[in-house]
Amino acid sequence: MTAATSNRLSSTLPSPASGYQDVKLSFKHSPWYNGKLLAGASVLGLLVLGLLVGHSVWDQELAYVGSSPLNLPPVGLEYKGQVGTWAHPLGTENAGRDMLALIIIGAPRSLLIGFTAAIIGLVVGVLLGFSAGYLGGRVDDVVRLATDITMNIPGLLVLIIIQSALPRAGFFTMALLLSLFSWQGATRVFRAQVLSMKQSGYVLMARLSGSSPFDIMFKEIMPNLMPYLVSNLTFGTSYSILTMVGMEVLGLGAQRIPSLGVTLNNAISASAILRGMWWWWALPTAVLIMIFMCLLLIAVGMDEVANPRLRDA
Amino acid sequence: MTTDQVMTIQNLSVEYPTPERTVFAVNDISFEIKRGEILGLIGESGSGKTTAANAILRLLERPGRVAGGQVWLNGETELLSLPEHEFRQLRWSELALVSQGAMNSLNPTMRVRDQIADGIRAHETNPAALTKRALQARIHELLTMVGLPDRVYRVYPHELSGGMKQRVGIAMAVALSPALVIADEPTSALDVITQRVVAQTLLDIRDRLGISVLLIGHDIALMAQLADRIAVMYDGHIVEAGPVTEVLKSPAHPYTRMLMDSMPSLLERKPLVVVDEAAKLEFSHYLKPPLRFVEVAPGHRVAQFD
Amino acid sequence: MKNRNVLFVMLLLVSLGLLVACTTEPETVVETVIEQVEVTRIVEKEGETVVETVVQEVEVTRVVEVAPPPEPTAAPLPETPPGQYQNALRHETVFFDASVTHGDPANFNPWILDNVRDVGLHQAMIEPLFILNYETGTIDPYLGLSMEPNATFDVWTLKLRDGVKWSDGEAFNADDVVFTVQMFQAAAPDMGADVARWTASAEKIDDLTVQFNLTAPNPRFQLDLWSVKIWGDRNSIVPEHIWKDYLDAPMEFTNYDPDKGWPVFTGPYKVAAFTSNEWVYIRDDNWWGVAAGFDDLPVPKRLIWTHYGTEETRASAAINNELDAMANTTKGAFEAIAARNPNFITWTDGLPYAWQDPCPRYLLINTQHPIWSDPDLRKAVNLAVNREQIVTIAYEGTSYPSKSHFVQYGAMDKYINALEAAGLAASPTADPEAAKALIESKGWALNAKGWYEKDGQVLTLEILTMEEFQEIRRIGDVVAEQLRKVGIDSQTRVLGFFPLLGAMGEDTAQSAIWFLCGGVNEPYVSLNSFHGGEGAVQGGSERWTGPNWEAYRQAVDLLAGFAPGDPASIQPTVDAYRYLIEDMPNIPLTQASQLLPLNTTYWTNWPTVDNPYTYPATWTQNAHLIIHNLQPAK
Amino acid sequence: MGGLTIRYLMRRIGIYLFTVFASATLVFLIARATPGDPVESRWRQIEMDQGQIPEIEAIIARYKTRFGLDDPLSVQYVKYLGNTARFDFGYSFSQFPTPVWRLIRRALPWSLGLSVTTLLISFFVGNTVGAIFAWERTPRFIKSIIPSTLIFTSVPSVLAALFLLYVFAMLLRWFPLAGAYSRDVQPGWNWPFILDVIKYGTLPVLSILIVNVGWTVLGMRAMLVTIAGEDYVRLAEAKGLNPFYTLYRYKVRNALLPQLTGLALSLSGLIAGQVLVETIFAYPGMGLLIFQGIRSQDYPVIQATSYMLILLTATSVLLIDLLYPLIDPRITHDGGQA
Repeated sequence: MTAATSNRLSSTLPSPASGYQDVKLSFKHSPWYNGKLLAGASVLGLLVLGLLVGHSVWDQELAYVGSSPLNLPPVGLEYKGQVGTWAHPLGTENAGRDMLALIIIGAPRSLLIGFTAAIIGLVVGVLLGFSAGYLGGRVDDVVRLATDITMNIPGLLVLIIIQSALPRAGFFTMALLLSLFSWQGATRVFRAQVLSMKQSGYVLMARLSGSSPFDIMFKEIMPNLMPYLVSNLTFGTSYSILTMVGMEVLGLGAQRIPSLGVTLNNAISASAILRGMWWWWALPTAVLIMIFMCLLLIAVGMDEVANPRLRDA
Repeated sequence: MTTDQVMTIQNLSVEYPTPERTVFAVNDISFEIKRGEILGLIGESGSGKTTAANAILRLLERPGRVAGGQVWLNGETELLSLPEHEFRQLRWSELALVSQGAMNSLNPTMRVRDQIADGIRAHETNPAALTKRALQARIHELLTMVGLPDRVYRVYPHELSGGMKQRVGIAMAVALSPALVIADEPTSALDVITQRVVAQTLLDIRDRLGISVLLIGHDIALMAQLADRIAVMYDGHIVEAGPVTEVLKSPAHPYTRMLMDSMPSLLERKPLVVVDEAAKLEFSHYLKPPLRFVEVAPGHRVAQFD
Repeated sequence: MKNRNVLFVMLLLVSLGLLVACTTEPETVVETVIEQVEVTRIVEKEGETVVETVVQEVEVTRVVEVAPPPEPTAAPLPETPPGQYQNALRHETVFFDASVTHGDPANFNPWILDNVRDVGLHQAMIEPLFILNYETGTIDPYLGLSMEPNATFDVWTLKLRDGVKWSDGEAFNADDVVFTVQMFQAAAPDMGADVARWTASAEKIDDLTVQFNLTAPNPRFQLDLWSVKIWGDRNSIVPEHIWKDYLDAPMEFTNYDPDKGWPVFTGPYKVAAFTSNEWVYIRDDNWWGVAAGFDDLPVPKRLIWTHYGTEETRASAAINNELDAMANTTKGAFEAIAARNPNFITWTDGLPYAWQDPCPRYLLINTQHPIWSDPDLRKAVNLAVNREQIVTIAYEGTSYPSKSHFVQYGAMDKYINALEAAGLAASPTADPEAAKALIESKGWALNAKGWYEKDGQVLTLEILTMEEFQEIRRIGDVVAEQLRKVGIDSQTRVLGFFPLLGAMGEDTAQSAIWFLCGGVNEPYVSLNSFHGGEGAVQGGSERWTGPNWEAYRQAVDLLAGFAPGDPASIQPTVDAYRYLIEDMPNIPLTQASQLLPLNTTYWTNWPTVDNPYTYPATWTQNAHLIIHNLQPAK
Repeated sequence: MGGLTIRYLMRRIGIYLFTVFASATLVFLIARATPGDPVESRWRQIEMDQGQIPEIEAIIARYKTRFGLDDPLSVQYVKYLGNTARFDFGYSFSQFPTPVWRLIRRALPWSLGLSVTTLLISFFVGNTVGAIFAWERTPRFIKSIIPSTLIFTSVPSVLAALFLLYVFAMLLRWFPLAGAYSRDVQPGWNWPFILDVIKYGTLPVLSILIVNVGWTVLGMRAMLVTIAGEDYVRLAEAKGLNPFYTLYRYKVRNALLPQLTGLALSLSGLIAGQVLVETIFAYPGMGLLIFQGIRSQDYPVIQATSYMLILLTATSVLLIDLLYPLIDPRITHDGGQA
């Protein structure tokens, strides 16, 4: 018991009145020190860093048609008589585009567009969901109508049509387009959550004590919705990237600026799997999977940060 | 062997380990609850009352864990070292809980009758008591006992007011006539009138069934009304304990005095807080276990503070 | 959740993918065989030096690719008895690649142009009057024997083959032809719009002779209206005894009633079953051709057109021998198929593998666009384009650089040769320096970013391409990069076909990769596309006008009067083409590749470049010839 | 039951009808917002396959009149509303003279089969795995396996489909390559046909499922974790109930409600989103029909398919709103709380 006793002595000293709560904790002991969160964030960070470094180091002109030899395998491997070289470490595809350059340009773009779209969708969704759920009445009716109506319209239809009507869908346009389809889900979920949370004891208490709706929203309800908020954001990012990749794989949204989806579309329509040119489809897929896995880890990690109960679950 | 004491807590400590150091939320506390007695455990929020209750009920949330001590039930069973499945047998049949949050303590998607029944079903060994009819009669009886109308039997929790919900909670807790009911702030979040009704219900039940109650709370007035004895908790320690009238009339520990001074008026609804941080610090460094207690009157003990 | 696990499984997944990808290489085995080799040697015999050829047996070691499990080759193959062809065996069945699905397959009205004609209806059932031979330029007889014009091309006399019968036993004769024409005249333009326009009247001379009196002279009356030129014969003859009841609303007639044996045509197959992505036809052993001495029954007892989704799926089906004739395939996929199933052949033995379809690709430029209205800039683009590189990259070598706007079939050789002789043919390679010089001569100068700029305006060229056609997208990508190399800021923009047409109609449009399904045996139809007037259905977005265009119009109108393939039309063709090159509203790029893998596991005698009895397209109506020529393997 | 009044019902149905009407109007406008002329483009496209078509201008003009595209937009709109309300969608532009309802009748059952199967499997499997994932009593070694399966969530369904096709249909030949059933069976309610449909549907279902199930797992886990903090769950622990019973009756049961909503709402999205999988497996479903309709600016097909999806979603939402108080007693019809 001696060790424990000495522990106790030191533990109670610094600030006995308020217990152990406001002890200055080093980063290592903050709730943010979470394996999954850190793993996800650091792998994603490394990926982004690598891509950024690549951006400045690697010749991006190699991402365009005819810039490199055709059908070159990754360095050291052999494919149909050609041996991969360091000039094109990840190989090339059948129009002479360098895979490394394609990934360096494509991956950050996909990630950023997806994230931007998710943020826009989430902010809109949360605001509308809160207003609808909390204020009720007219506001609720209008929000629900808007959600229902826009949710009813097949997203693909709108995406394809807007996409073909816009001359050149730039970065922000694309993100905005994608966010058109992510806010409704968030709105509905948040509305439902707010509705059931509105009756829980602490919100009632806050109401009885005359707090303003704004305070209740952001001080009482919001913290309790953190898990939803965070999972919504990361899932929204994944979902937007998936939607975009899906569109591009369908052949839509193809621009000169390469993206992972367009590369996959090229690979699929040229039967890359059948050709045995695995680097053509597997590398963009691996990067996509890596991005999704990181987002997933971040989501799960954030859940645990927001909800300590989860840490051992 | 039956003793006079339903529960004896000896040197109970609860720690929250973090990689750097270990925080003790409950620090070497000892007390006992006598048969048929209501023991009030009073303190500010964060003083460790609820943690202590959770430790006794083995409901501590991770990473919190019991660092030491023993909890004896009826002087014969040590609860903390009991295997999980054996302890589960004792839950509810010997050791029941009236939960803190009045609004949230009932499962919103289950009818009241089913929530009362599943506790009975889990522990009742007599098959005759488990027939539909017997259960129904028993639940009706329980509801009547806590003064609830018959219709409550069928309804969902959201159709009940806060006070009614808490009375359902009490009915549920006494369904198996346990030896001890731990009532964790049973009246918080209720208005004053309802508080009185709930408190009265608790008293009635105790009188009728002879059940011991560990009443946790920070409402001194309520304690005065209900408890036979009280124990005052501060920063994980019990600093003073004794018969309720004795302690309230002549508080011996300075913290108890501060607590009584800061008691909110009966009509005000706010948590009990002692604002004078400096005064609190003054005696804090005496809180080094093991504490030495002085008996200032029969059964009235106070931790040494100077 | 353990991060290590996640990473581990991720690695596992990727390596599984790699594993599968790597196993796709065909297995190879080294084997030693005795081969008979012809050896030519010079020997001295009886004082003379003689060149002698002997057959020697040599031991040869070679690496052989091992095919997937070989098909059982039990000595006598079982046969399906007549009447049960619905369940014909695999070796009696030909599987074709259907390129479309149809939501309502139960409609066999041949007049609905977007109907399911090319999933068997016109390859197996509707027999044409005549078929155009792409190599010789002749129009070969089928149900018709001959169709002769008078000297002024305004009266045509059709002779029908004797002994042709509809599948229900009724005779096919002049009455059916006359009825069909009359029906067209009543129903135009829904159907037979061209017949209604050109035919004043059709008279039955006798049972096998019909005389057409035309509204105006038309040297292409037989070719355009009654022959299989591209895809199918536009105006199939239908049986009067069935269609006369539907004369009022022929479009609404589905022509399908299995109880009555409908649809009724003259072909050697009947519809047996269909779903929205598969059509099954079985042989009609009572086909007229046998009794009439026209031809033997085709060997296949069952024909099936099946739609498999993507190329990977089609290729998988082919490797598994579930397909005999494939639609257009990429080179990589074909090589993968051939590696696993060496029985697959194509039109040519090596590159380009592909047969070239009749629609060459070209770059169309909006001549009304503020920048591109200058013909010299368009000529600079022509100089900057490297057609060989387009073939190498966009087609992976499966096509040819275009020498002109014309398709390079045998029947067109004489025209293309004349253009080459006149110095009007397109170069297969680029001349970037000449292109730059030409641009600079017009006052453009390179800016800091490396683009030509004049008066603050950058020289841009946006090339519209089609999302549905990977091939056209790839051409656009290559052309854009080639133009960027000479300093033109070129980008492609991919659009679906429908929005693309809309975008091409806008004044701000700059250019598009387009295609020209023009003449196959004469230049007139192709040239007429840039004519601006009637028939300029595919061109037109060039918005070409000006004095050269006026002259071009007149020259093309002159060409209209020549019969297809008339040698006298060569010089006028060169004359007209000169105006086109002068203004260059569009730039020919490449021929259009159709890489059509054909499976010799069960069927042989497919058309190839060495055996060109017809071309290998199986979605066009000339597939009658293929089906009749197929022979069982071994 | 939560105060379902006639007044509420009328109001809710009014909202439902307005939603359907407004969505249908939007679809009408959106369909016509793309550049290009459907009839003209369609015939140009035919020319691409078939060579030049003589007299094409006359044909195009005739078809425009036939499809009513000559009318002013307002007239077209009024006609459209009237016809759509009667479920008369007219003829398909691109597959004339097939009535659109016939196309839908052929495609819808396959799509529904695919989606409903996927959704049900994903609901049961996903929620079960999610529950195991979140349950504190699950052995650690099981928990360490579960996240690995979530990787599949990260694979775009196209690639999943291609991969499955490649491995199971091409290399192993366990499943057919494409289509909905084989030519050897007779469509109808007979076992060979049903088994055949299952065999043909397995890979398409799997490739959608792989992607779908992960989201359900994560959703369930998040819900359960939130619920685990509720007082009533603590009380259930204190009651000493069977841990399985606590898991099911106190946690999963409450967590399922939002999941159920998600299930109903995702149905129409799933149907519309199957384009790629249907393309790869040549599965004759709605996804392909919609996509081809959009591709060919086939207004009647776009309108009709969208309208069906609109009805599906709006009706699901209506049913959820009406039935939710039955499954979640906390929610009532008159504005959310008791």
